[in-house]
Amino acid sequence: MLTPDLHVNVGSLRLANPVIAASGTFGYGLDLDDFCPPEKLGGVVTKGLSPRPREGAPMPRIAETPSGMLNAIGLENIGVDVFCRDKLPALRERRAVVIVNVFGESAADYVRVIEHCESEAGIAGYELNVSCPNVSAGGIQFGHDPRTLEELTARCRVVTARPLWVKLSPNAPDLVGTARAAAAGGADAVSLVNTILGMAIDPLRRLPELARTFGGLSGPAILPIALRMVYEVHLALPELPVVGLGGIESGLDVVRFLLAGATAVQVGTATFRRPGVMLEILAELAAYCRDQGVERVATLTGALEARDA
Amino acid sequence: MLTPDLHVNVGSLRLANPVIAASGTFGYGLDLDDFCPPEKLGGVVTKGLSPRPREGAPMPRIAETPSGMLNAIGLENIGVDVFCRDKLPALRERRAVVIVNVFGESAADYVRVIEHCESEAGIAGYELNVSCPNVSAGGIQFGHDPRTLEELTARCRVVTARPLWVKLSPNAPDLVGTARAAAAGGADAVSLVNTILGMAIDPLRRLPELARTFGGLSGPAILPIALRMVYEVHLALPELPVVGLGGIESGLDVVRFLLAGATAVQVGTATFRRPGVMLEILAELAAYCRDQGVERVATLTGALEARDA
Amino acid sequence: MVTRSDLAATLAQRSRLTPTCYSVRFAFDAAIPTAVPGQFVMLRPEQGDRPFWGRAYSIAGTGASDTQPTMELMIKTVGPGTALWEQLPLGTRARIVGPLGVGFPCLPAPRSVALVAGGIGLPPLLFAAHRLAGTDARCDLYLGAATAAELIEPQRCRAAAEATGGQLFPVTDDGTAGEAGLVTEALQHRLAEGRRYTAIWACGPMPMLRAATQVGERWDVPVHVALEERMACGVGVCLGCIIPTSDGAHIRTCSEGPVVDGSLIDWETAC
Amino acid sequence: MVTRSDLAATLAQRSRLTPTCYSVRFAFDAAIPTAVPGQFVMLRPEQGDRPFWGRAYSIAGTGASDTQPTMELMIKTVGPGTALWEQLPLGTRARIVGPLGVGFPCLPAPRSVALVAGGIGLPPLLFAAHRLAGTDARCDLYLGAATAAELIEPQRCRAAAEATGGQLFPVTDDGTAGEAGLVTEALQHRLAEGRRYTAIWACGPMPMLRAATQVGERWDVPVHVALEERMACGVGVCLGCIIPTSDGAHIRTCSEGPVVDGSLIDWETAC
Ligand SMILES: Cc1cc2nc3c(=O)[nH]c(=O)nc-3n(C[C@H](O)[C@H](O)[C@H](O)COP(=O)(O)OP(=O)(O)OC[C@H]3O[C@@H](n4cnc5c(N)ncnc54)[C@H](O)[C@@H]3O)c2cc1C
Ligand SMILES: Cc1cc2nc3c(=O)[nH]c(=O)nc-3n(C[C@H](O)[C@H](O)[C@H](O)COP(=O)(O)OP(=O)(O)OC[C@H]3O[C@@H](n4cnc5c(N)ncnc54)[C@H](O)[C@@H]3O)c2cc1C
Ligand SMILES: Cc1cc2nc3c(=O)[nH]c(=O)nc-3n(C[C@H](O)[C@H](O)[C@H](O)COP(=O)(O)O)c2cc1C
Ligand SMILES: Cc1cc2nc3c(=O)[nH]c(=O)nc-3n(C[C@H](O)[C@H](O)[C@H](O)COP(=O)(O)O)c2cc1C
Ligand code: FES
Ligand code: FES
Repeated sequence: MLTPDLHVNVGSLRLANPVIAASGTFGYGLDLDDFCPPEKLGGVVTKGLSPRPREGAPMPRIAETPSGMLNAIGLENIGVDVFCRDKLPALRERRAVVIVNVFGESAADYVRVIEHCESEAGIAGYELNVSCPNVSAGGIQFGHDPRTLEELTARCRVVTARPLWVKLSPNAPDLVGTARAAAAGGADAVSLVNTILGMAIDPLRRLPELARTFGGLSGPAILPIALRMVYEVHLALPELPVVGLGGIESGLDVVRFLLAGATAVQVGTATFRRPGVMLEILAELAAYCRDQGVERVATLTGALEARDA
Repeated sequence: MLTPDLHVNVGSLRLANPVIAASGTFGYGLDLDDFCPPEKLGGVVTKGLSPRPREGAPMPRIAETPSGMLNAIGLENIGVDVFCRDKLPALRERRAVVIVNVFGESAADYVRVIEHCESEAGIAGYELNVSCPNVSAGGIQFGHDPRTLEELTARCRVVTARPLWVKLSPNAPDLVGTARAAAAGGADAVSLVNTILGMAIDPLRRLPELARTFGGLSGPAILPIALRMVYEVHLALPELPVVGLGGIESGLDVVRFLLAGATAVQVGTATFRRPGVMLEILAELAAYCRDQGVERVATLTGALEARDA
Repeated sequence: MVTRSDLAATLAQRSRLTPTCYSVRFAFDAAIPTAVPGQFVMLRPEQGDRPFWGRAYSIAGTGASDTQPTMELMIKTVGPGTALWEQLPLGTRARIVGPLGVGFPCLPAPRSVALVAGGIGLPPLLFAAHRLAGTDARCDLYLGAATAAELIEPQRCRAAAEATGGQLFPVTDDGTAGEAGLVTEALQHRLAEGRRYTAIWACGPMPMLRAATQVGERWDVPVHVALEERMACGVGVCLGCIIPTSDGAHIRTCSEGPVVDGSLIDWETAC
Repeated sequence: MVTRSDLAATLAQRSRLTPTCYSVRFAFDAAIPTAVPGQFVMLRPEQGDRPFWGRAYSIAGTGASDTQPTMELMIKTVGPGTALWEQLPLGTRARIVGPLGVGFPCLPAPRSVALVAGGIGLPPLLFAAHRLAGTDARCDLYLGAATAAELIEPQRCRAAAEATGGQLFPVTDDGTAGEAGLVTEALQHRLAEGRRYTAIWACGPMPMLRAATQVGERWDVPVHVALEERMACGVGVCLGCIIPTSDGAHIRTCSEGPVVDGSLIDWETAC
């Protein structure tokens, strides 16, 4: 067998392979160049960008948990201007597939980030992070109320022709409802999942381990939950491309998400433990395809067999 | 310092210590007698009992996950009659604090189990497992809709004066709403959490690992999520006693749940890896109290300090 | 009352058996309860929880080195859990829960027993041969493998069988050593030749156990088989390890088994 | 371009330093990039994910045994991650990511440098003394500990300092060895007595680093400190390890540090 064809199409976006670096775990694309050059990946999602730079949350921001971690970074970022000025040119030169992760405290914030990016070449698409509180709507998360989410998506949709992904929150009361809302608002794909709300406590100091009390759980601990959610959304909305993530750390994990219905995947926390992990994952994925006689990785999407039982 | 006072009161129920064996992980109370005699524990919750014996789900029923596991046992059990006839007498003789975990496919089923138990001495209370599909309501889980849950709780409440706990589902769209509904229906306490819906896939055979496709995730992986839920419910309903569980495997984990607001805790999956783990947990809890100068373990409930930030 | 325990032990010795199998010996910190051949343990490293569950292994033998009790296990590498003890250095600390489940009916000792081992099914049968060496039982050991290189310790097996006055019958699927064919076919041939047993004890893959049960039925010899099923707890409380029985019910492999009368199993559904 | 790597290594040697500290030496499968004193590595066992993150350790020295490159780390047991390598047997496989972060400004070598070590802050400074031994730099090593038994390898430290033409000044809080008091007070005394340095390099608890920075300011000597903060990634992408700077911004300890000019830190908030 020849080398397997790893390319996938997420809607209209063609990726050389299905492994994308997840937002907030790969810096602005070149921070881990010595371990994992971004152009070798299917794509890289930037750290979430807001209209202006943000300081982020107070320390401590991270806590370790069994097979996972909590974070409350508070969306620290350099702002979209500085990104476009200082980071994007090098990524463009490297022909990396760059997806800008966008967030804001109001719909106008989201639109502003996208509009700023629209004048730049070398951005392949946008991913809306809707897990932050919507300040204008009184702090309710954009991602929890389907109506608010559809509106937000629609407002972003009109300002760009580039691929628009919405990254869903696993904490939403109605996951499929939010996925449907994203699609109705014009999203080309949904990414799921973002982190799951959790908490850690230091029993000796009797304090929450994070300054913000709550944090988002990521890593292998959440994989079974994320996989179930990808499966549920794919089952309910088979036409909507899903980018699956949550705890992926091996080529077999990628296959699991593809079989559950994902078209592509993202790798987040695994990079913290092994900064070059995505290259290993790609090698494992290719080996799986060779061993199993899979000529085109795209054929794995949704190819889960049914249990007789 | 003398030996710390480990007793706690869950509503009107006095327990010698806060460590209870969780339903479905300790058999019918005496199965692990050689590792962990039930009378040494705060209490033991039985495997979920239905009016009649149940065969349970087809195999495979269990799958391993990072720092956790999935199960879809399908509520196999010997039925309430056989339990009362064959298991209860020995437990009674041992003076174990027995809490009967109850479930059914209709409200009448729940009531039937409780009514059967009411004629028996040696049952300290009931825990309603509301994570199973309500057949009369078209398969929706009892635990997901606050109204249905309040009704179910109220119907059980009228047939017993014994302590009545409701075990909440972490998959419910509105956790605090279900806790409030349980309280409104007359529950003396809520237990949280039951398992989180998840899924595992065998990438080589392209099959779900469980015959039933989905399963419930338990073990240390879910601890940060469970802890957050206990904290949220305690914050919203400070008068409602909470029995906390999900991934507990050490004395310090117990302290974490108590600080978050739990009055007592249950230990489930940890018993699978170390059948005597609850005795070790009790020793660790006592050591913590001695080291930290905690005279009464009950004072730890909700005693989390606020972060300045 | 059952006596099972959860004990700390140290990986003390390791040796290769075949290209896919190896043997490990653990030294315990404290005394271990007496084990019956066919009983198993749940083994996991003291550190960490990957894999999350312990793994079930039949006890291949017990002994003592210096003042410490020891236990031998034989492991075939098939996944992450079984690969572990091939990689971890000697001195690695382990937790071992056991002995667990129901073993072979050694008391009273059968007069003459056919021990039928398919591949990594050998350990409980080797243990049985050693245990029965002190009794009047004669043990023939049928040692099956796919190919010559995968036959586990034929010399040691021969010695164990001969110590009971019995014989070793090596069998390989491809005929590269001993008889060619399935191990249950070899048993069938000996019976057809007139050899007689009062018991057949078998351990190996499910289809082999079914075949052994059928041979026993044909020759009217009681068959006990040691079953395998995925296990979370090994101690009877998770209900994850069930195998269907011919009466339409099911048993927990870890508690009503792993050794059961082969005629009780619903082989159609179980295989 | 930065050269960092993620390498497999084997725990090859271990020795006790003090009742709470021990030293480990890892042998690498492949060549490791050259490290600057003050740089660190993220260390974790190859098997399992408890603890989940690697743990940060300053490089105490590099070398070679047989044909394999080696690295020494010194570890103080404070929790599960640091306890690990005290328990795991020699031969245990590890993953080591590094060398990471910014080290001490060794090039050009300072003329005379005060190396100020508080407790387990020693490793990067011992490495620095060794590295500077080939240059004109004179290194005085201020070795602080709570009590005599906790002084880490005073003989070895003395030899390292003397190899550069410098001196060892042992200091204990309780006066059971060397001078009594804080290690930064000893530095202050030497300066007051007329000893002069062109650089002060410090590693230890935050309050000690602040004190060292203040001493440097008083005597107009540039101070570099090696910071510590909880780290998930160690490579600059999680933003979990920030420390506030005096200009109201913050740095990532793992990437802009761990070694920084002490005057840049907002000590009020950081301590
Ligand atoms: C009572 C009992 C005694 C056993 N004795 C031995 C022994 O002496 N030596 C030995 O090498 N193995 C023995 N096994 C089998 C051994 O437990 C499994 O091979 C092991 O659990 C696989 O773990 P893994 O992580 O390597 O592979 P996994 O990745 O867990 O599984 C690899 C493959 O093996 C299958 N499998 C998983 N668990 C079991 C299991 N418990 N039994 C059978 N198949 C399984 C899986 O479905 C999968 O196809 C015994 C099992 C039982 C139940
Ligand atoms: C750049 C750098 C270099 C270091 N060099 C060394 C070294 O050479 N030798 C050595 O023994 N230790 C060193 N440390 C500290 C070491 O990383 C921590 O002690 C270790 O992470 C604690 O892990 P644990 O699981 O044992 O304890 P945990 O249970 O994680 O923590 C125990 C206590 O230590 C605190 N802590 C956790 N992580 C850190 C940290 N990274 N730095 C400081 N305190 C922490 C926690 O808040 C807690 O109070 C270094 C840290 C950094 C950042
Ligand atoms: C430290 C950290 C920072 C993150 N920052 C962002 C972010 O800025 N925007 C976003 O959409 N997701 C962010 N995420 C979520 C991840 O992209 C990802 O959805 C989540 O971690 C689950 O995947 P994983 O288990 O592979 O990490 C962050 C995650 C971590 C751990
Ligand atoms: C194998 C298994 C069977 C279970 N059966 C029941 C049950 O019958 N009734 C019930 O209320 N909960 C049942 N549970 C849920 C546990 O009681 C507990 O809520 C859950 O596992 C989380 O706690 P843990 O992480 O400590 O296991 C079961 C859990 C497992 C793993
Ligand atoms: S393995 Fe848990 S009941 Fe058998
Ligand atoms: S430890 Fe991750 S950015 Fe510094």
